[in-house]
Amino acid sequence: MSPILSAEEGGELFIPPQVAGELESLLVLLVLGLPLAGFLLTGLVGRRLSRPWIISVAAIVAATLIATYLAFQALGGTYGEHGIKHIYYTWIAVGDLRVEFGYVLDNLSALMLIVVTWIGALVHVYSIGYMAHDPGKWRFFAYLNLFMFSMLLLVLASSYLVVFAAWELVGLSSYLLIGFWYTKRAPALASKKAFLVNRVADHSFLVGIMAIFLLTGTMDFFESFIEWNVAEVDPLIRNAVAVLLFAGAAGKSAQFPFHVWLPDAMEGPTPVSALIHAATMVNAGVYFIARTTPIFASAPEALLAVAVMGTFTAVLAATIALTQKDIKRVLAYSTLSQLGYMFVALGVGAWLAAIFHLMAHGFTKGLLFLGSGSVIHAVHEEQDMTRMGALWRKIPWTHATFLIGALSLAGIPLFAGFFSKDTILDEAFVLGWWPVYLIGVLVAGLTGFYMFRLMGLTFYGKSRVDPAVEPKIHESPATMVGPLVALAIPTIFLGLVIGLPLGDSTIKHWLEPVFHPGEVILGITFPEYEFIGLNGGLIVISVALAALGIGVAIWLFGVFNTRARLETVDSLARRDRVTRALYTASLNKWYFDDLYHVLFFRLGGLVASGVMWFDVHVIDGVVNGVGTLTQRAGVEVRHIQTGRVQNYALDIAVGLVVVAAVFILLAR
Amino acid sequence: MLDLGRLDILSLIIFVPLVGALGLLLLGPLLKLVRIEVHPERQDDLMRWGALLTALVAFALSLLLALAFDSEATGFQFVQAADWIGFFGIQYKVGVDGISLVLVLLTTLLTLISILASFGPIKTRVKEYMISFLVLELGMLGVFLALDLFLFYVFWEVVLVPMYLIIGIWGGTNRIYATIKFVIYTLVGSLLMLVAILAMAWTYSQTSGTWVGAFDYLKLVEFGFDPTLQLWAFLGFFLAFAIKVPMWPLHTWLPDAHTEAPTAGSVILAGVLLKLGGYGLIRLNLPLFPDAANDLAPLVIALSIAGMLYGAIVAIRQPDLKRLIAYSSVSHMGFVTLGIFVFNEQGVQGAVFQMVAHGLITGALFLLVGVIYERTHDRTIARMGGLGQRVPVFATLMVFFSLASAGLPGLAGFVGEFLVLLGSVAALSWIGYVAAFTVIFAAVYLLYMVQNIIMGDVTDFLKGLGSRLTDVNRIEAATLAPLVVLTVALGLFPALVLDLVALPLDQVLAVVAEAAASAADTSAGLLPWPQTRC
Amino acid sequence: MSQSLEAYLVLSVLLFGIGTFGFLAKRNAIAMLMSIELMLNAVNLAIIAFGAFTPELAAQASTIALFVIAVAAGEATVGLAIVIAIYRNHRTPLVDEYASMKE
Amino acid sequence: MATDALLTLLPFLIVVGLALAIVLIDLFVPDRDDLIMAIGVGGLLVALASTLAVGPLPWDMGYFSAPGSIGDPALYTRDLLTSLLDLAFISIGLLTLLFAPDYLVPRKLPLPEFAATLLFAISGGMLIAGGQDLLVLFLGLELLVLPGYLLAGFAKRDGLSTEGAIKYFLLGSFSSAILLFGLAFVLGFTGNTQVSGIAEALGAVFDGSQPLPLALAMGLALLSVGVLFKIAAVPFHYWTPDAYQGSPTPVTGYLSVGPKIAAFALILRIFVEALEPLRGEWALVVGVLAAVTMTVGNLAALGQDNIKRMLAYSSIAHTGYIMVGLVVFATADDPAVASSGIQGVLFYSVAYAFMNLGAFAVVAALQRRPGVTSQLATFAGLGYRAAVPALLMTIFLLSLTGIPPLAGFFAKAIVVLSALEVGGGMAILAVIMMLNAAMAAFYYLRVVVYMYMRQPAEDAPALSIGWYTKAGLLLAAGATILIGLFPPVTAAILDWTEAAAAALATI
Amino acid sequence: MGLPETVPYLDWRWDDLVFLALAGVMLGSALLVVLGRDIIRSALWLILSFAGLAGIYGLLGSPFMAISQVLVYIGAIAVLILFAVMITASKRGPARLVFQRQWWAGAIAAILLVGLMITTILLTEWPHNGQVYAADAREIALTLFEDYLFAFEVLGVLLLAAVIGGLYLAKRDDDMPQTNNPRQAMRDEEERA
Repeated sequence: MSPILSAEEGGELFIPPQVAGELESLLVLLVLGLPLAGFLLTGLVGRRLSRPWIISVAAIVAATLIATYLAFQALGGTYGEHGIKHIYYTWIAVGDLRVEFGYVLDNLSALMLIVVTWIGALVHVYSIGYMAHDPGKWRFFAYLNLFMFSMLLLVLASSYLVVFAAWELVGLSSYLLIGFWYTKRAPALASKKAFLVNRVADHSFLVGIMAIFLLTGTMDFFESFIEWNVAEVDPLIRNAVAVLLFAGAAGKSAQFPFHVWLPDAMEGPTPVSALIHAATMVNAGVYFIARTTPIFASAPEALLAVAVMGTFTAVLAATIALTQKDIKRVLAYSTLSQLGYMFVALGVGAWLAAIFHLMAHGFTKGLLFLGSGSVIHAVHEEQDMTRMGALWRKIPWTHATFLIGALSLAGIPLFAGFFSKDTILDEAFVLGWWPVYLIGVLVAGLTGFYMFRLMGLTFYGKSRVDPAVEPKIHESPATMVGPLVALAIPTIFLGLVIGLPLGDSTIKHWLEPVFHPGEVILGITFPEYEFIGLNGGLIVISVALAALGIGVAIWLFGVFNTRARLETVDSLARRDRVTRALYTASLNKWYFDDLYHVLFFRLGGLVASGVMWFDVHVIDGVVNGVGTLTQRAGVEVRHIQTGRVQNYALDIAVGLVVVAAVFILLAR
Repeated sequence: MLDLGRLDILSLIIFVPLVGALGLLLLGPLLKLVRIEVHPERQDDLMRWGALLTALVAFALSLLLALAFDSEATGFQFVQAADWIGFFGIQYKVGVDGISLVLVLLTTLLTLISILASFGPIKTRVKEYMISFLVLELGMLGVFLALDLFLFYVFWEVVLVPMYLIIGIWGGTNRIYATIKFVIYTLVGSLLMLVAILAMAWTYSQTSGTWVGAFDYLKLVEFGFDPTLQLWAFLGFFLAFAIKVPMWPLHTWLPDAHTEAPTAGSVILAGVLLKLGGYGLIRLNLPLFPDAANDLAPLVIALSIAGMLYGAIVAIRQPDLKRLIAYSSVSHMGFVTLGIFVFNEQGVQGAVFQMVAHGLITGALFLLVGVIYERTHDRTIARMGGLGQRVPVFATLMVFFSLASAGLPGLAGFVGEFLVLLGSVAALSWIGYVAAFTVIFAAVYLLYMVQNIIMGDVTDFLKGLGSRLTDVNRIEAATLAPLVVLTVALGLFPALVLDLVALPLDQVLAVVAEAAASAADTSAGLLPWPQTRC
Repeated sequence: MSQSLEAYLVLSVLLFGIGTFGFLAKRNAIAMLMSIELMLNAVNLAIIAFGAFTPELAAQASTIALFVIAVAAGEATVGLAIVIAIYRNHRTPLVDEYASMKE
Repeated sequence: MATDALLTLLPFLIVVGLALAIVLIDLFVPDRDDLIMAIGVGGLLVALASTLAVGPLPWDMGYFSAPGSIGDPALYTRDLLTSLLDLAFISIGLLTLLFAPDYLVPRKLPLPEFAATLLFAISGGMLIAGGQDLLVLFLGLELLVLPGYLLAGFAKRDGLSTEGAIKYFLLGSFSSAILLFGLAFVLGFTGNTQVSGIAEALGAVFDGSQPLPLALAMGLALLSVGVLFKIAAVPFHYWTPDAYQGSPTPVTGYLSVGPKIAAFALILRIFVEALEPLRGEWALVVGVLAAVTMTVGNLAALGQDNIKRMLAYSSIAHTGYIMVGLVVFATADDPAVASSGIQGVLFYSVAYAFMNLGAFAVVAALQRRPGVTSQLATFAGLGYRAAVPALLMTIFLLSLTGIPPLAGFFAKAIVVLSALEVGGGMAILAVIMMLNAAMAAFYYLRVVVYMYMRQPAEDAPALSIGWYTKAGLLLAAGATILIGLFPPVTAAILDWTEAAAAALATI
Repeated sequence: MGLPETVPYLDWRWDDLVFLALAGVMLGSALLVVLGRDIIRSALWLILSFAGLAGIYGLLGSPFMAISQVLVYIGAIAVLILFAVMITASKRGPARLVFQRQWWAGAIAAILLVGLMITTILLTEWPHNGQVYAADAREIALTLFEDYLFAFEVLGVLLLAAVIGGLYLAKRDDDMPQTNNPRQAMRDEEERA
């Protein structure tokens, strides 16, 4: 029950953000307010506009510019190492509880701002083309704006509860966008699933936040960090609270066991998949844990859980991605797997790497999803890769950018993904988590394989496109290709710009102030980086495995004009019982969906029916039973009234005898 | 601050509806007297507008009251007292504090909305309907403002009769069963409450040697009853309030009453009537019987949590929209009782806030069901589908209020639930965690409903309605608009309510805490966090 | 025996009992009326007996007994009138056949 | 002396004189119903006024008010209880008379005989109200019940009426005989017929510490059964439903309140005043029977489709409620509490008189057209056929249910309050009473359901109500509402009942 | 008279013998009233029973009461009853059953009641016992017309009320329609057939 730090140490370690200037507060308000206004305006009048997207895109572009300005100011050190903070108003104040609506702009939120606004803006632009023919596009843009508002609030908020509010709002936007084509059954179900799975996680998350308040007496991040570490708290409670928070993060970031909603979320329009379900919202969990590292740092067992769950998710998702036929599902499982990486990083204490990977993966996966949207658009809303092939010539821009994304994701050196992923693996190993490293490297190989399987099936080999569609395949319009190109740029250069020099990168400098207290508490120290030596060796191993995966994929599925050996896949899979079983299991996502279906839908439904039966027949049954019984008793009582005087007289006489007997007995 | 001088504003508010009702009653004969021929339909319109005007005046007066109210001051304001039955020291005594002010505002607003919402749906016996509604308003306002227990009881029962008629006359097919169930259930509780009131008054008069003040709330609060009497009187009151709230397992009258009531009846039932129970618990049970409240809190908490989870789970499988919302009410009102009995600021303030929020949100949901029922004459979830395509405005509002009901942050529903859950986690640790599972089930049943009626293809049943399935009309929009605004406003600025209720609730808690402190041992040591924080 | 109050009271009680039995057992309304007369007489006997054994009560008891006799006469008048009226309706003096109203 | 006696007896004499006058007028000027009504109503109003004039009243009015008595030792005393009950009986007579023509005239039943018999009956009640001697009380009782039997059979061509009458008569006479035997026992044991004398004699020989002499116990049993029959307590209630259902409806109304209140008055005079030292002996039995009475009454009323029969059973339940007040008197240790029990009895009786008569009056008004039954179905859609009677009926029923702020609610509250003042087992009785009240709501509101929530029968004729009935309904409804809602009235009745009870219940 | 002090052999006082004889007559005829099949004979037995009671009144030293008993009961009430019996006698002769079906229960109840009452009477110590005191007619008259004058007047009212009402009820007016008489409707049917 001893505190982690003395009050003095806490004061030294945690340096509060500066008070923000009025200009900054106004700008932040604009960053938040523009998308919100865009949502409200588009929602109210968008239907009547000839270009329903106009308000919304304008709002986002403006917000992006302002946010970029703010972010660069922050990263540039204008606001000091620890950023700035401002409270707009007190949202809820009851007793000791004060929930303040305000923002904190430090380097972490600045980086998140850049990721969110830029990908968001590009997706908005992309959607102009992608949704051009949808009659409900005003709704789509309104929802997108709502999402942008919520996501920006999430990364800027200074209070747990405001983060939670934003957390729910991004969930809401996700729900609305997944279910955008709500008249169809699958999106409707998928949206509901996403919301409910998140609700389950959020329930724990919320209670975790409450516990934070109860233990620290504040809802403010920075105040709580100090209090948490200087207060006397049972380690068990610390870990329990951290696990509750992690559960929330795992829900939003679709970590096992909450991973099932994300692949289904691909029922939404592809830009949504890119923005929400790959690049931004699903990173919220990672962001939150990174934000609250001082909390997690004093709960090492909870961090272990984070690492284990991350590792498991990474492997699980990667193995599922190997066999999926739907192009977006492959990407979705890949997202899960990469998020797993990030959680691994969070769990082992490589927090910087987690955020780095978050950014790199965000741009990469955004690019890939938008690219897949372009592909799907080209082949007339076909998502099954077995009905694609040889598209690279017909949609060259898409192909080129997609290839960049695939290489980045596979961890090929110099692309963004390489830097971030290797930072994770490297730091995991360095910090002594070598089993995690081994699994991570294995997953890197799998990643290379499934990405190039995807490339092969989609762009290379023989065309399996519906002959009717074949002649109509064309490259997407500029509004769609433009964002692809724009996203390709950070995908290529992000690592080179902020990931170098290795071991002492720019991003490390940026984030050091944010993570320093946590590292001190956890007791992490990184040894000197040796490019020629251990660290370099680790890179070689992981790159080699990734290359191996790519090589196998190319051998099986071809590249450019090489012949694909699709039949080999089948024969491999069918060779014996074990591989066949594994193949089927992977194809069926390890049966988790079925398990959950039985467990929650069927069994839960049964329970609900049972309780309802109980309500009608037992509780209300008792109520009505009392009523019926009373009525029945009334009938019986009335039967005594026979209508015959003699019976009445007899009863009176008997009554008299009884009364007299009682009186006499009482008198004795 | 507005100075209302010697204007007896509370009595004015209470009796404006009565004046209106009498006016409506006498309007017909008066017109006949001055020989003005009015077409029956026009006469119905006169009744409608007359009732609306009355409700508007009451609402305006309550706003005036809110303006003149001093939220910094402790104790009751605008107290007005007069002897009623001097023999037993029974007074006509009314007064307002933050808690009652909030609920009075809710009442006048929802009555106004309900009357407006009845313009279309109520086509028969309009006069009687409007009179019932105004008398109902009188009763509800009286309950919230009474400071004499006898008066409180009288108003409590006055509420019963018009609601009985509203369900019984203008209700659905099974209305008679529902309304009788409602009345008998409520009566059982309230009559035992009467026993408790009388027992308290008697004890008071015995000790003080006079009947003067024996029913006076303020005097009784200070009196300090002995534990045995507290226990029994607590149970008497509790039964009445628990039935009204309704708490599990005394809830089964509610789904029936809601299902059969006309739309506006459901709105008022959910919006205000259920709150009478919560209000009673806060106003009477805690301050009057702090020892018993402390002793019985575990029981109440257990029932509340059971009700929260149970109501939510049962709601999942309800085939009827109104039944579904009714069970959601059971679940949501469980938050109220839970919040009250965890005895900390967050819990209690959250409970009051939840009452208001639930009134607005569930009221709106019932209005929306009414909208769809007007057009389809059906409420079966299975027969709906794809309403999003056909009636987008309706669908948007339905989704909005469903999410509000599910506790989406930023809307009113969240604040109350959060505060109550925070209070219960503070007081009960992991039990609060279990209670919080309710929010998951809430999402389940609400999203099931949304998916089934809003999403998907338009069902054949709805297709069959053709052009009769129109979107929300002007009057309906007018009834819903203030609720939307308030749901958002209270979600973003809960202080609007919390600032009013904090002070009086702190006083209530102080009484309870004092009683707890005088009791021997507390279980504070079991909690992982400092007790002072909650 | 004739000098003891108890003897007269027992006699009175026996008469009362016979009257009671008659009232309970008979079917004919007039027979029941007769039984009631027996009971009233039993009461009168008791009253007179009390008077006879309580000197200061003697005159009072006789007076009361007289009143009872008169009241009994009034009762008989009313009763017989009702019997006659009902006989016109129901064509029977047997009371167990009057059971149109029950439950 | 003669003037004093005259003043003491004034209301009683006016009522009896009125009865005689009506008989004579009918003899000489037959078939003048309007005249009869004018004289009857006018006379009763005069009687009301005279009661108020001769008092005594609980307040010092500053003018002549004569508490006096007749005979030495007193046979009849005019005390607060007498004046209060006189008012009640005269009001009951007045209301019943007002409700009668609408029912009687279309059925060709003679109004003069009815009026005279009714007036004789209430004069019996008034005699009990002031009776101070067992003989006078017995005579009063017979004067009350003999016309009552006749009234029950007043529709002599109606089989149900005569059937009810003979049942009422036979059982009533049986119980009178039992009661009389009980009186004989008391007389024999105490050697006294005076109410005060008996109390003194008993107080001398019996102070509650030694066992009750057996003969006295037997006498008490006989007396109890006699009066329990008269108030229609279970299991001596059987006559009520049949007699009520069979009687002409205005008579039913009268029977449900007049004889019942008179019987309670008898109880007050005999059990509370004369046999006060024995009160502990009957507390248990009466307490149990009170609970049983209200429960059985309510249960049996639940499924009744005939409204008169339903109200009959309900009146049994109300008997049970009133009995609670008696039990309070019997069990209280504190004189104030004992007196509050009696106050409950009195208040309840007064309130009950108005609301129950009112309810029956509406039934009677509906039955103005011969052939209309008192089945519940008759009430279907009444709210839309005849708004005002339906509204009044609703008020009466709500008051009977005990919904505030009507008279019935206050009556129940006061009785329950007195029970709670005793505490212990009496609190349980109070709870039983309240649960019963909730049960009763079911069948009272069932009538409301019929009136407002069902469609009228297709062939339901238009309803027309005579002026007398209208006036009577107005009176009854006014009383029902004012007793609850108009503080001066409530206060007046509370003061009066309290003063009367305090004088009576001296333990 | 030359009678011995007590009854020979039995050693009873003669009064006792008279008492027993009268009691026997009274109770016996009362029993015959209730047990008899024929209602007219019952009425006659009733008269005898009343007469026995009158004798006992005499024995109790109350000849005035005895006379009143004979005059009022035998002279008025019994005759009234006889008339009523005649009027209501069914044309089809006496009914098959004299007792109702549950007469045995009535018997048990009556016996229990009597048993209880006798027990209480015998177990009670009565305040005054022993000397028979006779009230003469003068005393009775004084009580009646002075102490109980008011009651006497009331009695007049009572009897008047009974007579007026009774007259109305017993009066024939067959021209008026009868209602609610299923049994009579049935019988009318039979008679017509």
